[in-house]
Amino acid sequence: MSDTSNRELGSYDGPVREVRFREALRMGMAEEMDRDEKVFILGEEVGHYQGAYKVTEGLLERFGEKRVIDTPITESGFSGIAIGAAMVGLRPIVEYMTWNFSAVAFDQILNNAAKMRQMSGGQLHVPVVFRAPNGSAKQVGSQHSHAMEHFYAHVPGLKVVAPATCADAKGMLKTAIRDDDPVLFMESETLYNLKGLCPEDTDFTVPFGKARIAREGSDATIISWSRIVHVALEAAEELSKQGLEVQVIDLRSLRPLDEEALVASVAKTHRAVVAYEGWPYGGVGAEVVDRIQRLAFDELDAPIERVTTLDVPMPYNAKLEQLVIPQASRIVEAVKRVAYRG
Amino acid sequence: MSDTSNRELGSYDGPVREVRFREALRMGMAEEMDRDEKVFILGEEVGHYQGAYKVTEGLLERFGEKRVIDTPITESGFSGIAIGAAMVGLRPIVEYMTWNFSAVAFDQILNNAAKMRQMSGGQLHVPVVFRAPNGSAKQVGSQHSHAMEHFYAHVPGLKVVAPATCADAKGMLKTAIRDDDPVLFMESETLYNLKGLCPEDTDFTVPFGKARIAREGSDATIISWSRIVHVALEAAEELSKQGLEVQVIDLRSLRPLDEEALVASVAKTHRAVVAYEGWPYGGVGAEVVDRIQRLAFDELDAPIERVTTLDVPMPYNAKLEQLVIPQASRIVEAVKRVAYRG
Amino acid sequence: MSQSQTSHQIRTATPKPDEQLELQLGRYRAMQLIRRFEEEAARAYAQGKIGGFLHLYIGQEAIAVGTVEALRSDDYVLTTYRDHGLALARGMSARSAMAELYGKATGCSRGLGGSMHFFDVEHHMLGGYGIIGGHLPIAAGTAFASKYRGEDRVTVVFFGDGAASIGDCHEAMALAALWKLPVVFVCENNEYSMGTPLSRTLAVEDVTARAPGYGMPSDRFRVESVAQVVERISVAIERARRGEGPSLLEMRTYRFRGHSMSDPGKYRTAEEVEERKRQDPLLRLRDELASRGQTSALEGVDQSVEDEVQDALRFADESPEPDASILEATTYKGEFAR
Amino acid sequence: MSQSQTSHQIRTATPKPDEQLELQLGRYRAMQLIRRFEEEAARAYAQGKIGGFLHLYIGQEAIAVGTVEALRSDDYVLTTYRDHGLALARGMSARSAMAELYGKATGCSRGLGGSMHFFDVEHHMLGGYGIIGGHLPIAAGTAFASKYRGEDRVTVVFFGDGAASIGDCHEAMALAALWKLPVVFVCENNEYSMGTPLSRTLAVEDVTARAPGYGMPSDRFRVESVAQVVERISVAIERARRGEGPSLLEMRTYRFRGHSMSDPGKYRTAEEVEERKRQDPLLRLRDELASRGQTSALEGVDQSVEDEVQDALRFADESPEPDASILEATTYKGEFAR
Ligand SMILES: Cc1ncc(C[n+]2csc(CCOP(=O)(O)OP(=O)(O)O)c2C)c(N)n1
Ligand SMILES: Cc1ncc(C[n+]2csc(CCOP(=O)(O)OP(=O)(O)O)c2C)c(N)n1
Ligand SMILES: [Mg+2]
Ligand SMILES: [Mg+2]
Repeated sequence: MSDTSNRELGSYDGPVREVRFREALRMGMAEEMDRDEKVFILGEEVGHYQGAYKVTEGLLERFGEKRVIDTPITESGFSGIAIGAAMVGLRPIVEYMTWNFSAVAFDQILNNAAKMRQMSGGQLHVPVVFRAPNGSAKQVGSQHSHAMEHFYAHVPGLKVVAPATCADAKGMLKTAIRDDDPVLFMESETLYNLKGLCPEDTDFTVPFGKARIAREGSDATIISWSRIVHVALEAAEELSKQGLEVQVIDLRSLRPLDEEALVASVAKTHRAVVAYEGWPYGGVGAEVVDRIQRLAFDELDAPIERVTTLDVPMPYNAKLEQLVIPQASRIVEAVKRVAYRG
Repeated sequence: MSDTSNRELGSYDGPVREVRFREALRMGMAEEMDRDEKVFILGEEVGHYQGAYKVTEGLLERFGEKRVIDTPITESGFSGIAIGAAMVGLRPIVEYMTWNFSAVAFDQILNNAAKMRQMSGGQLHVPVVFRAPNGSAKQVGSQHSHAMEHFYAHVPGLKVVAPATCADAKGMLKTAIRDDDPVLFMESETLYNLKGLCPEDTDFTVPFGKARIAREGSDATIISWSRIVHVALEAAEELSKQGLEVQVIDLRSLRPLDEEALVASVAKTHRAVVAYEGWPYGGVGAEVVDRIQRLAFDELDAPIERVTTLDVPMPYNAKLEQLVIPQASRIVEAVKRVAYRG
Repeated sequence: MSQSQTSHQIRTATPKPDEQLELQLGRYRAMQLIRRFEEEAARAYAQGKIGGFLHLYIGQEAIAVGTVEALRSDDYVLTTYRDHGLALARGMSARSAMAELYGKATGCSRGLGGSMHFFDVEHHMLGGYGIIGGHLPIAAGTAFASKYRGEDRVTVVFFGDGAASIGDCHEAMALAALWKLPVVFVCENNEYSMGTPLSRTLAVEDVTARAPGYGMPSDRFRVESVAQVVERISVAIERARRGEGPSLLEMRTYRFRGHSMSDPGKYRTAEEVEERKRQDPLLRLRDELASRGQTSALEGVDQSVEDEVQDALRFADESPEPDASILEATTYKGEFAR
Repeated sequence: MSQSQTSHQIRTATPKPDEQLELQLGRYRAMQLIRRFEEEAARAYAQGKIGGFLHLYIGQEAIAVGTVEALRSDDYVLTTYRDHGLALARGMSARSAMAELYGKATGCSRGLGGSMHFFDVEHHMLGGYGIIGGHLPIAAGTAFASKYRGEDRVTVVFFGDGAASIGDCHEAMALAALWKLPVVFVCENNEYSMGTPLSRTLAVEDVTARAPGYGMPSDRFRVESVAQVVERISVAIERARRGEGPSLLEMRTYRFRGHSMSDPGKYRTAEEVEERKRQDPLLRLRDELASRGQTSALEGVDQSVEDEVQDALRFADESPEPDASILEATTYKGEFAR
């Protein structure tokens, strides 16, 4: 059993505090708001209600109505407002109640956030962060369970990140806020209560484009991000009992993608499984497969497998929902298959 | 040099007529409208203006205002209306002026068209066709040049097709109209003038999920769809001169995807290049790569390569635009690389 | 209606005293069924038998019951995720409704939809939708189909005050008005969009102020009774049925519970809630009937509702879960498209 | 403004006769520059020097020119793909504009944007947008930023009659009104959305009928002259500048050319177009100035415009194409994110 908690802090060795994931996010936002007047938050219920999932709790009281803004239900409208405000120098953080609701703002993200720098020949840029819980929650049905990174990571002009740990939640959110391009930040309702150590340093940031090794191992690689990293670690424990030591890579930054980490791992293990929430057709998972087969073709001893959400709309029924969402057991089986231990 | 025109008709041997791609589509719609009162068309400028790209020319005169309906600019609204009408038994054909504008209707397609059957536990279904030109046109800039199949093929509940020939344009559109689930039909502005032979039989349909072999060859496989099939055939000619005979697969049906055709081809050629419009990250192309590496791992003698639109928003400048869009020359190079002839 | 200036007419002739009593008892029963159904659902939720979101309609029952009374049985209705009331009023069995909440195969959506996605095609209840505003174009579409077919069916669609600002709400109304579609848009204004009061969502706290911009007639009132809802909405329904186009109604109401089960409702004072509860249309109708000597009739109704709800709970509990084989079959007809 | 009931006031004091003449000649020049620029652009398009879409503003010039006159130089303006007129009026050089149409590196958007995406940050012209309605929230956003910063900058955003039905138009107005953002929404109603007349897009052929629903003041008029546009829009601009919130203006105008270069314009009769051309604000101003003895001044202006346009054409022709190295650099700042 490897010690995963140290791995969460990387090379950071300053003071830390144990927090929950939602607090780590809040710390990240509050620190950046302290640092920079131009940073503000808008979204449904982020203020008076303290956030639908309490991520923004206390921020209205601390920063006032000017900087913590409750919006009507107008995702397209307030996304556009954030983009416009960012174009002329502010640094908005948009909270969607969940990423599902960004579907009505899809055009704003695709055609304005991602294109502004290019359309203007580089005159303008859009330092905006869109953040929200993503993927499955618990029995919220098919319209509320989308893993939206698979739509957005496709689009040049956007950056897409999906942390799995408290340290990354804070560090990557700060990086996102400081970034001069639009960043889509994917959280998870089922991670918000996760506890972990979080750097207290207000200049602690985590760079994009660098994957994190969540567990060492040389028999196979599991590539994952966000909530499923924890499921992958669970699977790794089980596999270890069965005699297979797998390396677990927490991708955390989906665009930019850390090809080098993928290649380095597969060069060592020669076998890979990509495990995440989202439908099997295309998406980030297929991209990871392509990078590996293209950049480490000669290293591969088995086809790469993917463990994904099943290819159906999410059912409400609890058992079917669990069947549809990736589970540790499915990851275990996939790893055994690529290791020819099936 | 292989005869590609016969390949376009498949096993059909009835009467044919030489038409342009846009007429083939029009024939398909008109025949289905003749056959079934429930079929109607709605979209911007489809009626009095005769269609922004003249695909619906003459249909208003023939079928009247009840069945050929000009809409205000409200893609989300009229997509929803089509979905609602389909739920209670009509069979609408929605024409977007281009697929780009479906971005404002993304939620309707994702959350209503694709989910209705499931949310209602199978009580309802949505026999609607969404069709439009897709991908690059000529110098229309970054907001008007999206290859939207990469977003939609990800979604279970939808079918996505993208024909390259006049026969398929007609045959697949008729299949789409008769299908009981939502079908997204991808055309191309730069294909509308293409001439080809088209079956006159009003019951000629082309099933989904079956790829078409557009050219025979055994040295490598090029997989493509829509407009780029023609670019791939051009590349194949050039490669033939250089001593490489490639098989060109016209995928035409993106979801459902014809895995068997992919595997069969790669089992023969052992090398594959996927060429299409759309950004490199994820999408249909990455899915094709994944299916091949997973289902034909042992057949592959080289990494699969992709020739895509470059990973940037589409520039207006003509030369840069051509640089960004997949060209025959880039396909030629990619094939030579996978054949280790680079 | 503000624009058409026609006086309110009751759809049917005024019933005789006895019939009137029967009618009122029926209305009471319909409201009471929703109330008790949801109270038990809340309890089952607390016991972990129901998961996900559960948005209760308690306090708003008169709207669904009155609307259904004013409609023909073949008319279409659609609503938001706050859909139990409309489904039950429309005739969905409590069994089928409760089984859906329990995620069972016998549920109205076979356990796939849950609380937010009640569908009952037999009763022309065309759903329960989770995306704010997204179902308004759908409703315009079912109305479009009626018109296309030359039928005189009407569609009634409900939405919350929070939905009034979203794009699809505007597009649906603009298109319905332009094409004179037989649809009635009903805003159930319960003063809050989750924790946000009207004052923070609407520049003009009157959704019907939009109607003239679309050339639609409108009506706006505080909901007091089923009878009043029947009377007021009938004008719009009959207008739509005559082919004269859509209307916009704003019914001012109140939800007695939180937005969903996870909402502690801190944004409202206890006094405010208590004050509104005193105006509860269900309570008022009960009092009225009691004062007209119907106490034992009421008790009979209460008992039969109780039996029905308990039966539904039992049924839901005992019903089987859906089988995995349902998943692909509800994604596509025929062969699966991968 | 229909709601605020204030009488129209001119922004500056009435100029003296000489100044008045200068002003009018300046207005004439600004309109004539747009007109001649676009006529030459149309010709270059026919010669294949310009590609893609080219939407001409010819006939509508008075709106951009009048609006810019009424604005402060640091105010923000945004518009649709029909953006040449606003860009030139705002001070973008004809060289930079023409070079953009030619797709050259010296163009305002370095040849990446083309006709639909004119941007000129120096002049606070924040774009040219291709998606109907999509730029209205963006404009509300720039106005939001002004308010956030406590600046008294105003944003003016233009949109077509065809955009009035789309969701983003509604959301932008609803939010701007709720938050009292300093933005002026200007509908350039040129009677057609591509080939579709108003009667087939709007149930109520008066976009300002929407304003009361948002609690916004509005104004609506047929555009006759630059002076009139200045006078009417100044009321809304000053209102926004005072922090009193947004307004909605509908300026009734006409485009003399097709929707874009590929549009033969069959949906309008030659008579209708001719009749409108007789009311051309540019022509009328020219006639007025001529009748006031300004013929030679006009000729001077015409010649200087001609020189400027010819110079722009030459400049565009001779300018280099952008290098491929620009592509990644305009996708992300710093390292490319793949
Ligand atoms: C597009 C979208 N954004 C956000 C949500 C999350 N959400 C669900 S209900 C709700 C409040 C809706 O309030 P209202 O329309 O007044 O209806 P009520 O719940 O009061 O019946 C919100 C914000 C959603 N479902 N859809
Ligand atoms: C969302 C969207 N749908 C469709 C189009 C295609 N389109 C471009 S311009 C236009 C007509 C717009 O008319 P109007 O708003 O009146 O502006 P005008 O061209 O008359 O200035 C249409 C349909 C688009 N650009 N965006
Ligand atoms: Mg409400
Ligand atoms: Mg117009």
